[in-house]
Amino acid sequence: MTQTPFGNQTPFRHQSGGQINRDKPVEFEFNGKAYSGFDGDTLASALLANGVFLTARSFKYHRPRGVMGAGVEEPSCLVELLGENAAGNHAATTVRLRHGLQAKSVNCWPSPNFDLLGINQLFARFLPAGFYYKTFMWPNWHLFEPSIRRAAGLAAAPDDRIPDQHYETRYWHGDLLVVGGGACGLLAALIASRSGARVMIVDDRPHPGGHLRTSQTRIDTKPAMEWVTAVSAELDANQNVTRLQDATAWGYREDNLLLVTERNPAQEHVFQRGWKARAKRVVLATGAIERNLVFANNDRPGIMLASAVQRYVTEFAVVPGRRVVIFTNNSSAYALAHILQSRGTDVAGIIDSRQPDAIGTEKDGLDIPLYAAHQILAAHGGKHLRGVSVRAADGTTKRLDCDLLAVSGGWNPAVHLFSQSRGSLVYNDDLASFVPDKPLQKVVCVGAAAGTMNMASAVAETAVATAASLDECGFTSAPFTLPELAPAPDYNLHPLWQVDGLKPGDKAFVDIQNDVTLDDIGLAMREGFDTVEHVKRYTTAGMGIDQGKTGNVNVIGIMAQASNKQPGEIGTTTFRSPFTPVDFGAIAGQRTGAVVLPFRHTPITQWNKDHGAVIYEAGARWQRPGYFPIDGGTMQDAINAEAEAVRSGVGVYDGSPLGKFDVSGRDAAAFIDLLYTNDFSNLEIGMGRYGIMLSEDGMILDDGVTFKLAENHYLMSTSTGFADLVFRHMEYLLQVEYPDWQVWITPVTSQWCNATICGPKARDVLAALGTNVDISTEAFPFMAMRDAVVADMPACICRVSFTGEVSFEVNVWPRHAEAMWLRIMEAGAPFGIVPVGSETSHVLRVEKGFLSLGHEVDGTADPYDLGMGWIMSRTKTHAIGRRSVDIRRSSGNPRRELVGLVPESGGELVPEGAPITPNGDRVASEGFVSACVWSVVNKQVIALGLLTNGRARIGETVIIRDRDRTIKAVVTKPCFYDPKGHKLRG
Amino acid sequence: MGKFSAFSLAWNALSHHRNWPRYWKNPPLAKKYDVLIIGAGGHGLATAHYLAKNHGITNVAVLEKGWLGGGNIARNTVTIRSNYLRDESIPFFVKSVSLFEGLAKDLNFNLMYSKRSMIDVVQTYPKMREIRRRMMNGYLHGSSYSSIDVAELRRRVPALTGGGPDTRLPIIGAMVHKEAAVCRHDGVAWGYARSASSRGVEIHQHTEVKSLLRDTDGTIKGVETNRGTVLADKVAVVVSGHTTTITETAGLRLPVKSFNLAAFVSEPVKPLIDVIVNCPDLGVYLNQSDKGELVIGGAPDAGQSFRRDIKQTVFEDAVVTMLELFPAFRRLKLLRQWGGVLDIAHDATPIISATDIPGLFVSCGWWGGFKAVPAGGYTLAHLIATGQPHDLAAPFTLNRFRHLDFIVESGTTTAR
Amino acid sequence: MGYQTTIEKQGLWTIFDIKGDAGAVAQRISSLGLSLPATANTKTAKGGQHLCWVGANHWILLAPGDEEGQLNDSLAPNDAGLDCRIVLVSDAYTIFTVTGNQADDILAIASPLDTRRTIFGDDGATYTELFGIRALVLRRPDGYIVAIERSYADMITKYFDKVSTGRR
Amino acid sequence: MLTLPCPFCGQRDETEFANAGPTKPPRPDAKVTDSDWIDWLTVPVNPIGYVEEKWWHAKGCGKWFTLNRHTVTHDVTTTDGQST
Repeated sequence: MTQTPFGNQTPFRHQSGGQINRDKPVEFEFNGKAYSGFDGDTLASALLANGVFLTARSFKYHRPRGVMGAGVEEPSCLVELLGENAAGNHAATTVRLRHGLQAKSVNCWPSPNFDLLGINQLFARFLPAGFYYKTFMWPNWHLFEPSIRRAAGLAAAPDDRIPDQHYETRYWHGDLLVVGGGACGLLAALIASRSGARVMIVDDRPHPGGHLRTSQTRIDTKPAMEWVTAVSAELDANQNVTRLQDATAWGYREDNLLLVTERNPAQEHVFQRGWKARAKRVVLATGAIERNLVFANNDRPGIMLASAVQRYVTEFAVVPGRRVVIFTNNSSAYALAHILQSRGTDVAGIIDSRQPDAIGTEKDGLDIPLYAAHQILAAHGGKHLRGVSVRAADGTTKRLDCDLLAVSGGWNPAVHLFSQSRGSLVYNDDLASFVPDKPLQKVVCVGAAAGTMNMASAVAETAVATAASLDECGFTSAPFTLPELAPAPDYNLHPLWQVDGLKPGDKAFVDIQNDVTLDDIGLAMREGFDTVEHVKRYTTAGMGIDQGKTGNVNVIGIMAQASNKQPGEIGTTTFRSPFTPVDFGAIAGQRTGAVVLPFRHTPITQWNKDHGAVIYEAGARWQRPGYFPIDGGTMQDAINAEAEAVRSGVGVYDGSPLGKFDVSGRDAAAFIDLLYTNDFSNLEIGMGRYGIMLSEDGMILDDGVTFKLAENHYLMSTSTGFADLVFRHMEYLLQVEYPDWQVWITPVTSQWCNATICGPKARDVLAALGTNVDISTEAFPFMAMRDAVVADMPACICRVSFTGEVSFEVNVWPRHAEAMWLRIMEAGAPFGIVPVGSETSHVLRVEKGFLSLGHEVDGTADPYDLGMGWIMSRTKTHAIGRRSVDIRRSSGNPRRELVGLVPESGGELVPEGAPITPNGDRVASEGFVSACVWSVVNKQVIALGLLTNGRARIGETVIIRDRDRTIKAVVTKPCFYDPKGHKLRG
Repeated sequence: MGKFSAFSLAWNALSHHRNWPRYWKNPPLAKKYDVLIIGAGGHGLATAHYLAKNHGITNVAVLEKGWLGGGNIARNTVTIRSNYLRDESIPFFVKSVSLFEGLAKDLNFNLMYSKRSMIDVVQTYPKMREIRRRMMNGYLHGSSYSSIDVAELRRRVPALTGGGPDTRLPIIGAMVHKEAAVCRHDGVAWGYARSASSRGVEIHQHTEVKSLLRDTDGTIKGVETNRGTVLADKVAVVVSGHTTTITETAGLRLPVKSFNLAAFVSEPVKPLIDVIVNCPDLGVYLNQSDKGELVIGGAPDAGQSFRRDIKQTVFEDAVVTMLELFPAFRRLKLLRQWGGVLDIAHDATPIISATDIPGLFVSCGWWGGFKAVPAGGYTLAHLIATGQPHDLAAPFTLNRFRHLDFIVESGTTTAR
Repeated sequence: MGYQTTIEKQGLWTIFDIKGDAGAVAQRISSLGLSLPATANTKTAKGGQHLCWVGANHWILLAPGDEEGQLNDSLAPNDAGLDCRIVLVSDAYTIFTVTGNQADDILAIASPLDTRRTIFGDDGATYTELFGIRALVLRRPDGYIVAIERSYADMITKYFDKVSTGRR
Repeated sequence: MLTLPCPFCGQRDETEFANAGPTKPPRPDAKVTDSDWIDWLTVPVNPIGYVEEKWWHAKGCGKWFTLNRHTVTHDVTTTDGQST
């Protein structure tokens, strides 16, 4: 057990007092050693109770460090949690002690007591702020980076050995949200709850009370905690109130949205819960954070914030030293002196930098040497504090021995959330700190957070502010009695940004966690970094895990002093969320897997899986079969087999994901004509037509077949991937550009499933299924649609073809889909029907030269480029995108045009996307291969591509270049099968 | 300019670092300069450096409304790469990467340039097809990509434990872009500023340009600032995000919109990932800084924005997608988040161009323009000095909009 | 140990998607004896039938599965005329019921919808977001009715289970 | 994460909506000059301050509507000036 220089006469934990549960001892482990604490301890309080003071090594110089704070402000003692709750970089002061807790110091090896990199201290002089910008250049940074990276970082990152905990996020909508569980927060919540408003109160400590837990204050003449308990009970009894303890409000967003992470939810299955809480009004009662004082070696183990010592003594009954000195520039630290005196602790002196006349009633009743107008120049001791040099105004110094130094540099209102809400801050001379100025959202700060340090005035102010907030959201506050507080001395402070008499080279730390010293700030400013953001970035002050909660305002004060400005003129750096670090898991919550990337099934998906299909992620999240592997065959074998079946026999695929829209209304015809570049109004009822839809930029947006069901009634089909985009596009045009048009659009994608039977024997299969319509070529031509009964089920048959073969799309309601599919496989069996995946569809469409979004259409091609000038209606100059196409083509710049390619690749596929370059040189491309397949009909590799002036170059040989490999290819027409289309019409 | 080296560091240590010179001088603001550069960000300071170094033009003032290097150079994810899709874009970014490689020596300033490769984690076949297309096209111009299998990916990025066979979107492969690098972003601004200042360029912070001034013949004459009028025959607007705010004071409207792009860092942890990991199917990317923080970026906010913080919706999307591939990071903690304002052209490709106003030049539309800082400054300096666009930047002039001849870099969509 | 709720995937219900001018729609459905809801995002109900006003010119009629034929006859979608369009979409949706003490907790996790009764009343019926996709949500005395596009049914089933029990 | 005022549904969470950028003037008719068409197509307003923009209640009632959003504060007012 580590000892202070004053040995081990009495235990550090007093026999009585504190708010710990002494009936529940808790065993835990720190740096491999077993210790014991009590339920209600934090890891920090338990370590101090066990006399463990040297708990960390510093980030840059690896100086010995101990616990300095008692809460979220802790700049020094970071630990890594091991075992099932493994996680890094927790302030020991915020870790609740639980049985079996294992923790270790971060950033030191092998131990904080003997740390190899402690050697850095010897080189400190060579490592000023920004030193790395000035060196490590020769021969290059790479030589140094790995070792520097190893030294950096703090804890190890969590890995997959941690148990898979369930995080949850949820929304909360309410009237008033209160942040802070101290006197002001509880009072605000109490008043609001009695008014009938829906209230949430969030407190980052495990138990309510805030500062009341540590002060001697009495409320209504009783100990303050009795009031706290009563109020908490009333809040918990109220249905309209949500009270969260051990929960941090870490972000403040627009429209009064607060982000809260709750660490120990009631539901056992939830590890942590993220709240997205939105309230009409927000009350910030977040209190204040004590700041440090800047003197030589102000980082030694045994030096703590006065407020921290006060918490350890009162909440945990731990006095972490045997001989105490208090160093302050304000009145608040005297409360600690009174408490220590009442417990009989040896206090060697109060060093107060203020003038004697500035020191008021706070000193009354103290029997402790008071050194007014004195400062502490330096702390002594290595691995633990041994004493301090006290400097009088005349520069003379004397030494005081001590093993605990409690420092108070004054208080910074916790304005973090207010600042995040975009409210402005203003410098307050009395507090020598920044306080809330003008809010930009519906929020009010109360109590210490607003700079009101006197508790009596704070609660009065809170009552008024809460009533006003309630009034603003339509509630009248019910009567209540203001808690009555005993009078307390006024808060008085005289700023002390750095002590006098420091010498160059003194290690006076401004940012403890990032090892930033007074010298570093000076150097930065001498080198021209004279704005607060520059100093922060050059020295890294305030960029640690604590985000400089105890140091930032000192940086500003020091800069002001050095440049003869007011701290207000220097200004603050931005307060960024989060207030304290929060688990990414609690931000994502249940949003994992499918909630990030939804998936969609058709009624046939399961059948496809059961029959061994390799499932692909198709457009719009549909799970579609890519191909059906065959025993002992390759993927290509499988694709070839499927493709041959379609070309020579019959195949069937699940076309259900295709987008489908029912379009009707007086102006439906005009609307379809506006959307597509070609005409539809002249279509016969019961017939369909292929169309291309452009974006207003003149690029291809989508393509598909639209059927005319009746006058001004159409059934439009879109590509799978762009269905949602097309719907948005259509609704935009109708609601924004053409509001007078009457068109009703109903998405029916999931109301219909379709099994597309395709191949020379498709008609035979349909006949075998049995249908009530004449399916002969004459009676049922290509591009026709018929309502029918197929295999005794109501269906709608469409004759469209994406394969170049005779195809019948058999559309049925999903309730019949699986039955229909099974009947088709059964009826098709005699004809050798096979299920077909998207890989094969790709082969078949390439053989036909049908275009595919994402291949030929990559956001640059227009219909002319694709050889479809015929689809650009001459009359429809106003169709969407038409004007842009005309403008683009009027430049006369050469265009890349769709061609067929026959690569001389010896039967090997050419990678899709491969560039075509002039003479195959390693220069800018003149085109690229958009698709390449093995053609089962041509028994060779064929490809489609876009080639500059391609149509004029048919017959030429061009060169495809895949990095250093070149492949000759003959340019052909972009169709390799049944160019006249006899087969698909047959 | 005092030379930086291990020796000078040791020498100055003896005097407790009291005698280092200022990084940049602090001269009074003159009435007239040959060239005014509006914006002391990465691109503006780089332009000043190359104007002085390559073209001998040193009577230059860089005007900055805030603090030097306080724009997007101060708030990006430090990714440097050249893996573009189109022939028009690739050579420019290849040049930028090569300038970056020599920058520390060029500026005598350690930028902690770390060439550590970017790995694209691929989860869909369309994305794989697109990246292979980038690979083959990039190779024509000296930008390299190579394919690795999933096992090799997991060997190189052990922390990547998600995307397994049973997950929502299994990883099907990965592509390595070897030239990709990171470096200390603030250092780039400070290094360029220090070099430009030592060559005679003046940098004036807290000097806000209120409006552009035009002569009777319509040519540019100078600018009006909060510190009075400053004249020059050539003015370059290099103020990512706020381009239109400046140009519209002279009645010049541009095909760009301003957006917020945000990023965030985790708590610092021991070395974990030594490459840049990019997840195009999910829309998130990350790398680990030398300080140990994971630097994570996502997509821009969908709506126009001039904010410098982060939009919760966009932020959550980046977090959840990261956790898909790095599930263990659920226990990792968010440390800090921020955002920047950038502008995006109608076709999402940068603009380095003269304008309809003689003497007025713009450089904008960079999205995250960090990777382009050296080449952006290099080619803009050439344009200002010679009046002719540099070959590498010729495709990026405003002329392309005259016939809607877009350069569509964001051609193929991701799975999200 | 999870939340106290019962989440049940329902069989096929009868669903009609109705778009059109309010007048024409009122006339079309008059035969059902259901009046059009007076306020946006509320429903009128009769027997097992719910008529939900879910968009400016958009209503959804929910009814028991066995009423499909009879409703189809009385609504005669295909001769509705041009001023309104009625489409049978029974198969396009999958319906879940979320009931029990903590049904509100499940909704608060799954959806950003503000379900306070002052805002989403007993007759509340609206399209909103649920696990990131579009969903139709109706209140019922003991909880909620949720209708989502059928193709997402397997995914939604999985996620209801996950958030209510913590199972992955 | 904002809440937005859907004219039909009232205040809803931003995640239910899709942003479609700043309002454009109505589609020019066929008589417009090429350069005017190009300006209409490619040159948006880009103010620091309130921008009038289009939103679609994609996951809600499907309404396309217009609102004014401040590009720095994200404050939203409806086009008839009601703050929300």
